[in-house]
Amino acid sequence: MKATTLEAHADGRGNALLRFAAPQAFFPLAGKMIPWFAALAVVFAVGGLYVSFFVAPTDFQQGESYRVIFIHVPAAWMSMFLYVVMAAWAAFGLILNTRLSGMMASAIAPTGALFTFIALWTGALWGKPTWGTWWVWDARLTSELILLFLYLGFIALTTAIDDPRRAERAGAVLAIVGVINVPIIYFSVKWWNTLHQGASVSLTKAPSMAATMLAGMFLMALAAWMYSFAAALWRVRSIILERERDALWVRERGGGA
Amino acid sequence: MLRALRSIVARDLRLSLRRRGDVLNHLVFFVIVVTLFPLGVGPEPNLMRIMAPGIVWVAALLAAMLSLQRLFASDYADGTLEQMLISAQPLGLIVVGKIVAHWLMSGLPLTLLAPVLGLQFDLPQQALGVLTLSLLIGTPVLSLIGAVGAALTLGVRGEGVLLALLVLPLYIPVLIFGAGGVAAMANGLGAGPHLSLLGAFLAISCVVAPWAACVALRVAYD
Amino acid sequence: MLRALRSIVARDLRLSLRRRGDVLNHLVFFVIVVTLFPLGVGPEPNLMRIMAPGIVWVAALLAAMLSLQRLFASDYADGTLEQMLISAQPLGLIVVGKIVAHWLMSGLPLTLLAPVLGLQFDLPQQALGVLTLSLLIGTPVLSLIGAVGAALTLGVRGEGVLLALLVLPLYIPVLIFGAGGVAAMANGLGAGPHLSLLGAFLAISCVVAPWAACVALRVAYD
Amino acid sequence: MLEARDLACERGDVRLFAGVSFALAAGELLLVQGPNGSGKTSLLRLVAGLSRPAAGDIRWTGEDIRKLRENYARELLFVGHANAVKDEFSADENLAVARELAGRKSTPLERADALERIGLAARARLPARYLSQGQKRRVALARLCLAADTPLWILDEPFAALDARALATVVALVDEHLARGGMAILTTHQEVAIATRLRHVIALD
Amino acid sequence: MLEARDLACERGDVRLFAGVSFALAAGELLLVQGPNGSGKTSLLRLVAGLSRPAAGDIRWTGEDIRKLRENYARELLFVGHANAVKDEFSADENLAVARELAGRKSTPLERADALERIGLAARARLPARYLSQGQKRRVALARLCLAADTPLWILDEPFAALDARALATVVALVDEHLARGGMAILTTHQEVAIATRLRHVIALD
Amino acid sequence: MKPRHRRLALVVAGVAALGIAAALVLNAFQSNLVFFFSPSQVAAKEAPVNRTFRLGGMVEKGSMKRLPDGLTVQFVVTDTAKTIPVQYKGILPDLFREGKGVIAQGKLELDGVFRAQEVLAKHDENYMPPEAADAIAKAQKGELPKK
Amino acid sequence: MNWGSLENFLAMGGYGLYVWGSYGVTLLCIAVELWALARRSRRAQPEQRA
Ligand code: HEM
Ligand SMILES: Nc1ncnc2c1ncn2[C@@H]1O[C@H](COP(=O)(O)OP(=O)(O)OP(=O)(O)O)[C@@H](O)[C@H]1O
Ligand SMILES: Nc1ncnc2c1ncn2[C@@H]1O[C@H](COP(=O)(O)OP(=O)(O)OP(=O)(O)O)[C@@H](O)[C@H]1O
Ligand SMILES: [Mg+2]
Ligand SMILES: [Mg+2]
Repeated sequence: MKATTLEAHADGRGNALLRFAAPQAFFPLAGKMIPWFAALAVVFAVGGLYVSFFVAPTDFQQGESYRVIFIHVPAAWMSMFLYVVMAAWAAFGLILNTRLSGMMASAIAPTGALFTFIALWTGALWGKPTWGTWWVWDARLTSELILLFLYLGFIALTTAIDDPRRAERAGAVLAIVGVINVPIIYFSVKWWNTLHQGASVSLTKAPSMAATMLAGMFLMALAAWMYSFAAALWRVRSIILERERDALWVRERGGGA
Repeated sequence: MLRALRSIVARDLRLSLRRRGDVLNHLVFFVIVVTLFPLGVGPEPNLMRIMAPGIVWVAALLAAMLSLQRLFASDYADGTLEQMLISAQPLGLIVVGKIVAHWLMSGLPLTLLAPVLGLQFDLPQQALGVLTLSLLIGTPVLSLIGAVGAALTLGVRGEGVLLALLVLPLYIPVLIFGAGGVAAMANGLGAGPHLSLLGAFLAISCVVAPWAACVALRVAYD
Repeated sequence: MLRALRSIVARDLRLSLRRRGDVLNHLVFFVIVVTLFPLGVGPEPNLMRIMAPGIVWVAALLAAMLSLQRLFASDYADGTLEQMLISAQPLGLIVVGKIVAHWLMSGLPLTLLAPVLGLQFDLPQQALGVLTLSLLIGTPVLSLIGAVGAALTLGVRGEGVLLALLVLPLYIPVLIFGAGGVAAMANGLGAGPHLSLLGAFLAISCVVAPWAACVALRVAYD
Repeated sequence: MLEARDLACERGDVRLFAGVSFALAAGELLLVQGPNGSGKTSLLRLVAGLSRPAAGDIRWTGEDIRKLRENYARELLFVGHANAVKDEFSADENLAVARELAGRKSTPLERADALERIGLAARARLPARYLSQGQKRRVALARLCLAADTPLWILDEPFAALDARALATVVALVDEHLARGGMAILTTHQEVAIATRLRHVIALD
Repeated sequence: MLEARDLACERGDVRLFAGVSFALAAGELLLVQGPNGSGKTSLLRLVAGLSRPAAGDIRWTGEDIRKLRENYARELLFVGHANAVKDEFSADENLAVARELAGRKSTPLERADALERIGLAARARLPARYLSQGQKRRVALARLCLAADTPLWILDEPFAALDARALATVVALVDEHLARGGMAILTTHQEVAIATRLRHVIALD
Repeated sequence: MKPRHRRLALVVAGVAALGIAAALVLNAFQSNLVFFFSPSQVAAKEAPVNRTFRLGGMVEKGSMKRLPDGLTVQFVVTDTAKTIPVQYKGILPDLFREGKGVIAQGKLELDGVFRAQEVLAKHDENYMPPEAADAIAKAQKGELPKK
Repeated sequence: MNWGSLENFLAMGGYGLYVWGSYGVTLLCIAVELWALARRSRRAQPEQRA
């Protein structure tokens, strides 16, 4: 449709990746992927929950309260990961001016905010029995809270601007500026040695966690990943339909269905 | 290049002065907010001394934020901003000029006034020094980050509050280290690390903020 | 008469809702300001508990104040206000309608949210009740007084800060008695006297504020 | 009906005009002419009751308009330089609000007709923020289509930004208004032909 | 010099125009015509580089204007619907600031001449807040008197709110500009006579 | 300046600023940013007097006792080099154990006792079943675990 | 891990409130998001033409 945008040229050059960057081509692809991701999410979640509650043993220090880990850690990981992905899409859209990028960023934000909220909530609930407090203004906790505000700011900004193209470009600027916060969250426990524990799982050393516990955590993390993909894709499909309401292919879809 | 920058700063300063009492208003707002707290919380001298750095910094932050709204909005409303976008000067230069002018009209006066207010809270001598220094390093960061927020919310309705929403989270680190440094000094510890972190923020936002503000401005018109 | 009032309130509410997320933004601003303080002051639970009523009230006050700017300013800018001045409805009615709408969009949501925030500061049960009640009586006063300030600063440049300057001193008594009542309750004393004083303020400003705002509006155009 | 005696207007230290008098009866048109800055807008605002004259007085059916207030305002439709159009509202909503301020209800059908006539039917539901300069002016002028029962129209450069077709429509509206016994006060820098014999002209300078 | 190829513009879900092409050489005038809301302003903003086209490209001396940025802007004078006049500054100060934004210095004498020509000499020191509608427009247009060295003028309804005399002055300014080899792009709903043979017309609808 | 030169200058300035930022951050982390002190630091009089700070370390084995009023507890916090006695009145978190990490927030009084307003348990990043913990403990120290 | 009885399982060694509070709210959040997604998707469908 639009001659200037990258994806329009892509077809001719036969670059498959770029071709799927066109909303029209991506829409059915996303539709095909969603059931798979959703199914995998359910499978991993059921497996993860089973391991979490019926295989993983009691912890030697924390007793049963540690079972919050199976939600908290995947949620915390997703909160940071999704932000980076969102910012990457946003930057991509800002530079290359592809239409799908901005839609993907907007589609990821609510799910990211959701996981951030869950990480905060479960962290607080876990903190009470273990540390003895719901909340401290510790670097990890504060920066995670800022992450939530950044997500909310992104959502508020993009919904406050009603021209979608402008909205996603403005959101992109905010998302990119906010990326600085992610390494701060990640390294905060190292830089400020305060209340939150250090990493149990890291690339550089063996995990300091019993294997069954670790398995449960990974299963739940996988479930969170799959869920995020499914949710973001589902949302992006709605966004594509909303934005391209008047495009021929959408109207034909309505007529043909 | 420098001449152009100077002329932009001069224009904005002249405009602020013309809007009678703009600077004065900021200062009075700052003073009032700082004064509100003892009223809201109740005047216990000990309590006040502990709270002082935090209160002064929060007040500075709110004062800076309130004045942000006019950084681009009035130029946007009357069409001057679109002239700036297609001006012979690079947009980056204009944005930097406006940020400098904003700081000169809001951050700098606050910084100069803060020691006096600190005195009122019975802060020790060196803590006052650190308070001033932290504001001197921190308030430019407020102007820089604020410019991005102001550019992003241009022409968006519900501007004021949305701007606050975008900008305040990014202000949090500045607040923590600014107030933290003063508190550290008041307790006989060095404020060095806090101040150097503030400096780091300043350096980073000097690089990122003007770029982001420029992009945001162009986006506002696209 | 009542129908006319309702239609004005409805118009302003619709306008606020149209500016997407206006109400939500207020609330988030409120939450952020309340969150800033512990960050600036340092997290001592005892201190926090003492400061809580003051902080919540100051935040409510600032949130109300920020939103005041849009009470008349946008109508002034686009000429709607002059149409209101020569409307078939009495100006007083229009002003009251706008004030009611303002409170519904700013004061009321704050009031409903405050107990949750109070909880975060570990305030005792009855104190939470008093906090809500004091906000319920106090926030209309903020809207009423604010309307006078907003009308007075119409079209004056440096509006935002000048408005703050005019209005904050008048807000101080509300703050003192509002926060004072909560503090009294938290300390096991009754909040009755504070609340009745707030009520008195409300009664007085109900009489004076709409009238003063009308006069100020006419003056703005003369 | 409308009578002004010896009006004078001062802005800053400048006296814009003095000794302006006129009387306007049913079906009559008053054209206020003059170069930029001569005080046309200032005069119209005096007559609308938006500001008070430095000297002289203005009467409506014999009574001072500042005494009458809403009772005068009810008889009055004023379109100034500013459009009084809310960016957030659609043309339709803007019209409805304007009618309510004028103390009259309007049905969706009436409004649709009005917008149709003024040439905004295609953009009736779009937030006014997106309208073009001329379309915004049309929203403000759509009120004229519904103001048959309002005797006095005060129009300050209604034709600014309008294209030829819209201009003709507004001229026709004014013609009809005068024909049914309304009064109108008008300023414009453009040449327009309003078909009435009952025309007064005030030239400011 | 200025060349536009196959421009298209979309606002919201509406395609305002597509396939608009033109080329403008020294001394030529481009008139953009069309009813309200047809996309004249949108087209002029594309050409000024204020927004980006949905399709097509615009070249100045063969290079894309979005690449040239300031180097294109330096050659350009744009007067839009908004006056870009600061209420707090006087006409003189406004003019000085506008010249600085254009990257040129101006002497007080030059500015006084310009204001004299456009008919604002008497109000040159008054804050623009107090000026009348037409006087504000004149402040924006005073830039034309000093922009002899700026080749491309883009004027969006420059005559709105002007009285007959000021209109004639602006027409004369455009004439002179074309005569000395400048280019101009113009929209207006009024009938004006610009004395040039080298005229292109784009009619939008 | 030519556009290309200008872009180069901007890039250089940007990199320089980021370098400065990195240097400042590194400098900052050389020293104490939060009010968090180890017993050794407290013993070396680095901690503030009469101001709330956080004391972090291990609860020394066998140091915990309840004062006669039945509410106040006293224990010793150690970082294996120095020790600080701590008094606290209130409910201890579940993870509070002798030999485990603790963070106490309060003031250091003149008598050298740290009066805590809040005691938080800091735990490490190890998660394992009790049996495994026992086995490790046995292997390391050759003694029976307490639990 | 063998919990023995449902009560034991629900009690979570005395940490029931915290553990179930976490899982419950998470579930609730996901449910809300799915509901919102479904609603948005329903509204976004192009209307059927006759
Ligand atoms: C509101 C409070 C909390 C917040 C905001 C929070 C935030 C986070 C974040 C953002 C991460 C991911 C960072 C990383 O992967 O290194 C994380 C990881 C983790 N958190 Fe929390 N947390 C909170 C409370 C807690 C509590 C109370 C505990 C345990 C008692 C806890 C245990 C963990 C664990 C075990 C990890 C995984 C570390 C790893 O292996 O990488 N968190 N938390
Ligand atoms: N404070 C002041 N000092 C001096 N002159 C002033 C002051 N305020 C307003 N004026 C002048 O008063 C006049 C106001 O005129 P008004 O707006 O009524 O003009 P108008 O006839 O409507 O013009 P236009 O055709 O441009 O709309 C202007 O000439 C303006 O310069
Ligand atoms: N989001 C949107 N959805 C639909 N239409 C839109 C949207 N935004 C703008 N428009 C339409 O785009 C057009 C913009 O036109 P533009 O301002 O360029 O008109 P113009 O030719 O300059 O008119 P005028 O003569 O009134 O100045 C208008 O018709 C407007 O209604
Ligand atoms: Mg006028
Ligand atoms: Mg136009």
